[in-house]
Amino acid sequence: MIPSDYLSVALLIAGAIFFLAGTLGLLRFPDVYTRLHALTKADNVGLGLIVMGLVVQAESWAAVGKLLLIWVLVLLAGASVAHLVARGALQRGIRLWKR
Amino acid sequence: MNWNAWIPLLVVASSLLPGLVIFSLAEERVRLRSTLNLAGALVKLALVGWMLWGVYHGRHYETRLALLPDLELVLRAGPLSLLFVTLSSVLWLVTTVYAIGYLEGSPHRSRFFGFFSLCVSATVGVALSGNLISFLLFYELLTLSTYPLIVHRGTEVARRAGHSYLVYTIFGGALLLLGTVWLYTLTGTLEFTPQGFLNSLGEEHHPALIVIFALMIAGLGVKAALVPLHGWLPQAMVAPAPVSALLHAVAVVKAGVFGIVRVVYEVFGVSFAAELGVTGPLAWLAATTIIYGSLRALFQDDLKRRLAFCTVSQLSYIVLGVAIAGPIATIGGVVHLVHQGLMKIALFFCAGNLAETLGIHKVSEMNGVGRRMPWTMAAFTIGAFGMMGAPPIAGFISKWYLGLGALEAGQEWVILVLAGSSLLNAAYFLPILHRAWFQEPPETWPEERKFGRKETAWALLLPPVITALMALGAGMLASAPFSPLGWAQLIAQREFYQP
Amino acid sequence: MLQWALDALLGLGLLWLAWCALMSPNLLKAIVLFVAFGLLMALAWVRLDAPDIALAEAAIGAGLTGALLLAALARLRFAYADEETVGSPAQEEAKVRFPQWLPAVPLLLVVAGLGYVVLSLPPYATGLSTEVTANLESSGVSNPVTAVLLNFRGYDTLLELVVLLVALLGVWSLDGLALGRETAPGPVLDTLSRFLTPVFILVAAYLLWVGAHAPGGAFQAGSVLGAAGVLLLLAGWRFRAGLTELPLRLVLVAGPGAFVIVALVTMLMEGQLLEYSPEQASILILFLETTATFSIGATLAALFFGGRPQDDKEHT
Amino acid sequence: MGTVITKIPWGVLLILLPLMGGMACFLWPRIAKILGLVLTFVGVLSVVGLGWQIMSNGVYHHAVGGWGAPLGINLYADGLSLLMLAITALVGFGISVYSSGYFERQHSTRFWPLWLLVLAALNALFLSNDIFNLYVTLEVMGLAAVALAALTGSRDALSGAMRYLLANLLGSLSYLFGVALLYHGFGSVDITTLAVQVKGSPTTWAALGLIGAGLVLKTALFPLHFWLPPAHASAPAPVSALLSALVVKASFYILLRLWLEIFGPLGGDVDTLFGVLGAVAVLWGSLQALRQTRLKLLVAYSTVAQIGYLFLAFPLAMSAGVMAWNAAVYLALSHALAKAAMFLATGNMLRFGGHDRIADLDRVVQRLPLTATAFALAGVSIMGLPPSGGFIGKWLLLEVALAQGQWGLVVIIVLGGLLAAGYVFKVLGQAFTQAAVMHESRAVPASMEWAALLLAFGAILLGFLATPVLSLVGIGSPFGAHEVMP
Amino acid sequence: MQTLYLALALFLLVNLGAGMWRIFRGPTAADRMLSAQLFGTTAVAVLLLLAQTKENTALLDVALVFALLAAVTAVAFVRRAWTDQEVDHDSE
Amino acid sequence: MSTVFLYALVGVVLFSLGLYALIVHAHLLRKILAINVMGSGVFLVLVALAKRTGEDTPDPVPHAMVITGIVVAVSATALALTLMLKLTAETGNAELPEDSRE
Repeated sequence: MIPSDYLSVALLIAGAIFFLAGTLGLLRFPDVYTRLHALTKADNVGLGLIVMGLVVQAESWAAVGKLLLIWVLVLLAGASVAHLVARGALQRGIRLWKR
Repeated sequence: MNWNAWIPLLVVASSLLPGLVIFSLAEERVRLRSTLNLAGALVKLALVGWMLWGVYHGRHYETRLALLPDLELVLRAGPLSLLFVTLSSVLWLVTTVYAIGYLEGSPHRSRFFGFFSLCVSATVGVALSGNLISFLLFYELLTLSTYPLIVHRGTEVARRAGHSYLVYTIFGGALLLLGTVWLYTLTGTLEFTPQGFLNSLGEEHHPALIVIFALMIAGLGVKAALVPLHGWLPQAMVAPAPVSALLHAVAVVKAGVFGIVRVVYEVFGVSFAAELGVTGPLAWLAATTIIYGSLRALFQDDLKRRLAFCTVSQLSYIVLGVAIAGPIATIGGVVHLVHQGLMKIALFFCAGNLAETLGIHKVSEMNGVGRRMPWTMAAFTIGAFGMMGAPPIAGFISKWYLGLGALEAGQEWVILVLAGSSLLNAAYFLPILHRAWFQEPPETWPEERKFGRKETAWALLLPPVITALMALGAGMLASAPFSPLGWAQLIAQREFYQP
Repeated sequence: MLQWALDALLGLGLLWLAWCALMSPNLLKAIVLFVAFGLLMALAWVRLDAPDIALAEAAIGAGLTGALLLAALARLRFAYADEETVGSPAQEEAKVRFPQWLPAVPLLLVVAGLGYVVLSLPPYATGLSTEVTANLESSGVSNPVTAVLLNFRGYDTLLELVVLLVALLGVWSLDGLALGRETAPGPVLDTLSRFLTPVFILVAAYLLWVGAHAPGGAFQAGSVLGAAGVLLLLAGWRFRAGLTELPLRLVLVAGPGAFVIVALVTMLMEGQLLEYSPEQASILILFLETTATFSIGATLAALFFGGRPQDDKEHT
Repeated sequence: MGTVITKIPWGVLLILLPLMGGMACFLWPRIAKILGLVLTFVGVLSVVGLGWQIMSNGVYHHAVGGWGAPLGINLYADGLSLLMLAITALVGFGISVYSSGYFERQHSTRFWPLWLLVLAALNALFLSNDIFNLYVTLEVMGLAAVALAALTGSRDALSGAMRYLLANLLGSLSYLFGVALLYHGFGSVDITTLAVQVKGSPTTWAALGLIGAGLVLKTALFPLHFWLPPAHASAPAPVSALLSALVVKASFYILLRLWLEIFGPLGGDVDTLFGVLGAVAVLWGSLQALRQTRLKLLVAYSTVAQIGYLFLAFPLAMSAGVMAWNAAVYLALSHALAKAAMFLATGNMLRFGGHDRIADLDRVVQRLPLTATAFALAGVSIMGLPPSGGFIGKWLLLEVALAQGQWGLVVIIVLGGLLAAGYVFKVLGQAFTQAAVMHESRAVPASMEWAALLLAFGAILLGFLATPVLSLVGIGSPFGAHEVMP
Repeated sequence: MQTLYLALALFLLVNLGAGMWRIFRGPTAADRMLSAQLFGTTAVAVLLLLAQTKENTALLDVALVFALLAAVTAVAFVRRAWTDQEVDHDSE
Repeated sequence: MSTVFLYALVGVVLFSLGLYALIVHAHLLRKILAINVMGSGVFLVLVALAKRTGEDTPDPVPHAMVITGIVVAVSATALALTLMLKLTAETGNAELPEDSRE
């Protein structure tokens, strides 16, 4: 293993942990809005970290570009969908969770 | 180009093509339709005459068209076919004239005459068929073209009659088909041959052949109205009189009987059939039908129904003649094919005239009708006496040969049947004649139509008179060269005496 | 070992998802599970070294079919007089006509029989791969799947484009459908679609181009294009009426049409249907793929839209 | 002259022309009707041209893409394919003529493209020698047929079409699974190659089961016929004719072809199963037809029965070979003509009277003599009465059955004919009553009456063409060469 | 490294299985959709890892298409399939 | 057992699962889903067995077939869904009427 591999491993594992957290959040949080929050963490940060981990390994700039594009797209989709779902939920009168 | 090869086909086409044209004619084109009909009938008659002359002088007329790779549609003019062809083409002409008069002004005439022509084409085809598959083809075509004629009136009764006709004949057709195919798988040929083509088959096939014979007789027996397959015939009396005449004298029943003649003589061969032991039961069946039909006729008040049961009975004379399996009985049976046709058609024309002119449908209404319609009843009387077997009318000749044949074959019991049936014939015809000639006429007839000074329309009057005269002539001139009897003798000769 | 575990997990996941999707009493849940099933299928294709299919599955199987099903569900609810009847468990149980285990018994036998048959196949078989490799040189492309699709078995592909067209004709001949309720798009969706559409088009072009030598090709590109259309439709975009007439139809038949014309021309020049001369093969294939991409994209979007465009206009 | 005709690639044109025509009809709906009529007529000419080629040069081969099997797809036509193409062209032309009068405005613009594409798919199917290619053609044909069946958008049509679609898709998938097994077992999808390679093995049997089940479902053999009556009865008349006369035959053709080339030589008892199912289908379909009160359903159930006849050839072919297959082909051809005529005639009655309740048809049948004649002539062929194509088919079948002493089948064949007579005359009996027209009637264009009548005449004429037709079917000896036709 | 990629892919798959629970549990349609969204993202991640194991850059294209289309299904849901009726079910 | 056969078996089971669901469910949307699952099963068998070449690159012919199959499947699904919707609009019920025979 060369040094860049260590970085990559760390990033990848961190990403996986964010995914785990996202899943846990999805399972454990009490209502749609809070679950949305958890989900976007997995989307944005989890995938972001994994992409970074792979960028370190990437062999060509094209691959790097693709990886980043993928991340950006997922970010965009995630954000928009989260927005749409939240807005839809509010419009449809789904109540916020109160302790 | 050998024209002789096309004449049998032309005979069939001479009624088929006018028929197809007639279908497309408008209802009101009476003259064109009648012209077509009569022209067709005359052309046919001329062609048949040509063939008669030719065959008599040893010419050969045969049409062959491929139907299946190793089976052909064969139309051939032999003595037996010509006998039947002549009968049907002569009677078609007469019946056409009669029908034109009878149906004047009634609806759906184009349809009627179209199917009428088809029906005759099919009959001629049946007569000329040179092998079993061609026979089957025209036999089924006959079924299909008669059905519309039976239901022509369109009433509920007519529909039921048509239904019953179909049930019987389609079923019969299926049995015949089965027998035919089976035979074909055994022999690989279906060509009608004098003295049959089955002799060469080994013993092991005999049980199968007996079953095939039974299948074919059952299939043909439906149209030949053998008891117990006769149920449709009296019902079919609802059809217009020309149709009844055609059904009874020319086309349908005759096709059935003719088929039996063909099967016994030219498929199995008389001697082979006797060897198989199938002619005995057939004779008994015929005898039963003769007696049963006569007995039933005795108790019918409806004139046409009485005549219908008479037909059932008379047809079986032919079957009987065939089944006795001797040369002289054969002559009697075959000649009766013609004689019964002439007499019965006269009788039906008369019945039609009575119904059409005076509205008489029942025997009990016939008091004194002889004075109102002397010509018609004279024809009727000739027909009736002929049926009874009185000399010198045609029926006598048939019965004479049948009786002689039975004696020759050592089957004396047949004489008893013939005598009994003649007595019964007398028992149901003589009261009619007595009523017609010797009872006082009623004040008014049920439904009278006036035809000026004539007793009825020419077109209605001539056919019965002509056919009755023909019946008389066939009896009196029986020994003339072209008489039915002469042909019947020719046929019997071929069957029994030629190598 | 890890490989094995991954495959086993994928396989089991596929079965489990399929079972749940098919047996879920709630229709929406069933569809969502089915979409998830499609995603896993794409992973399975990757594991089976079939990236071309994975691409197609990702675009069509998981993406478009999901959108189609969801839109249909929405319209279904709209069509129902009584919304409560949609997929409520009580209803579902009442509708079972015979004991549910009854068909299961013969089907278990089918599974056992087919399973045995599959296992009885020899572990090594080259199929036609040697022939494909041998002729790849003269096929005009270096991606073997594209070579098979557009050259060796191009005739199948021609007919397959016709299948798409037929489906669209069928959908259009059934008249437009009520759209169901639709909320206003909102600025976010609007922006999203504006931003994503060029990306979609770029990706489609890229896939089309790359298909000659790497996974990708007309179907994948076409589906991506179709997905772009779907997104635009969802965002409330509509074409001008004039464009939905002949121009739209021209685009729809461009793929199969070009294919037929090429088939005819090649037959006249080379003697056999779709026989390309090796020099022209690659350019012909690129031409066919380009037209096919447009057609596939337009057809998929039109299928999602439902009725014939002008019909729909009359309804709203 | 002859050389020009033999040089034109008719087989390929049979596929490409209707394909282009379908697209052109879609692009320019205004010319759809004319284009459809012209192209279906050209289709007839092309089949004649192809027939000329095949008769002078022997079987037709065309390696699509120039690759040849097993890598590429081969087109192939022998006598059997030629006859199927010919009947498709003839019936197709009849349907086109009929449709030009039947469909109006909107339905017309929707009908023609789909119809031409079905025609292209049918031709492609009969010309294909590649089992995967057959799958694709089946799908084109199936989806287009479903769309056509649903064309009127009525409730019955929609539910019939839906059932049809599901059955179709299920059949296709089952077939495709079989194709997958054959490919992976023997490394090819070319029928000729497979015929050499395939050996009896679990793979083969499973493929036979899957392919057989799929095609039997598409052919609607009892007990998998459940989808047929609703779909065929609720479609527009020309579509019903198309479905019953041609589409059902297409899957039967594939089954026959694969059986002849691949599965049949391996033996097995599947043929007996087909025979039994066929027999039950004949009886069940006929009895159901007799029971119907609506004409279109009656005709549809009659199709179920007549399909049964086709399958009776399988058990008989084991020892009779050519003869039994000839019978099946003849029955298929004459059924195509007769059933198309029957459905078209039914369509006329339905249009004229506004309903198809058999009990009330008396007011309709007698007013449409040409249509009634068409129905009657078609009925003659369906019943198997002489002279008709149906008669020849049944004769050959009976001959084979009797020669082998298969009494059960003999009884079934005869009984089926009797029952057919029952349901045909149930309708025709209405033609002669004297009822007056009670309600508004709608005029039936002459083209519609004549299309039905001419197809029915065709079915009758086929009864006289057995020798040429049977010698045509022998080209390339699709049924094996052990018995040469004289 | 290969082992790590595979292990992570496996881990993410298991993670995915756990997330499935939300699809079943609901309770609202939105929840189901969200888990499908997570599903999609995870699948992208798994694909990226698999691409690395196979050293096949073409798999990145698959991931790219995934990422592109992730939005389409979700938008279809929000715009079309999401009906009002679930208001009262959202009580946990 | 190699992964080839694992996936092929999964394909077989998917096919049967779909068939089972197709039979027991009355709701048309479920029937359509079932058909799709069956299709995926067949595709899986086709592609899994294509990997038996013994080399890195699998047999491309089944891959092309499956791509064709996927397009056919999506076309059929779209048509089926539209038909289902029209039928539902007509009958108010997304199931096939029991039997339209009279």
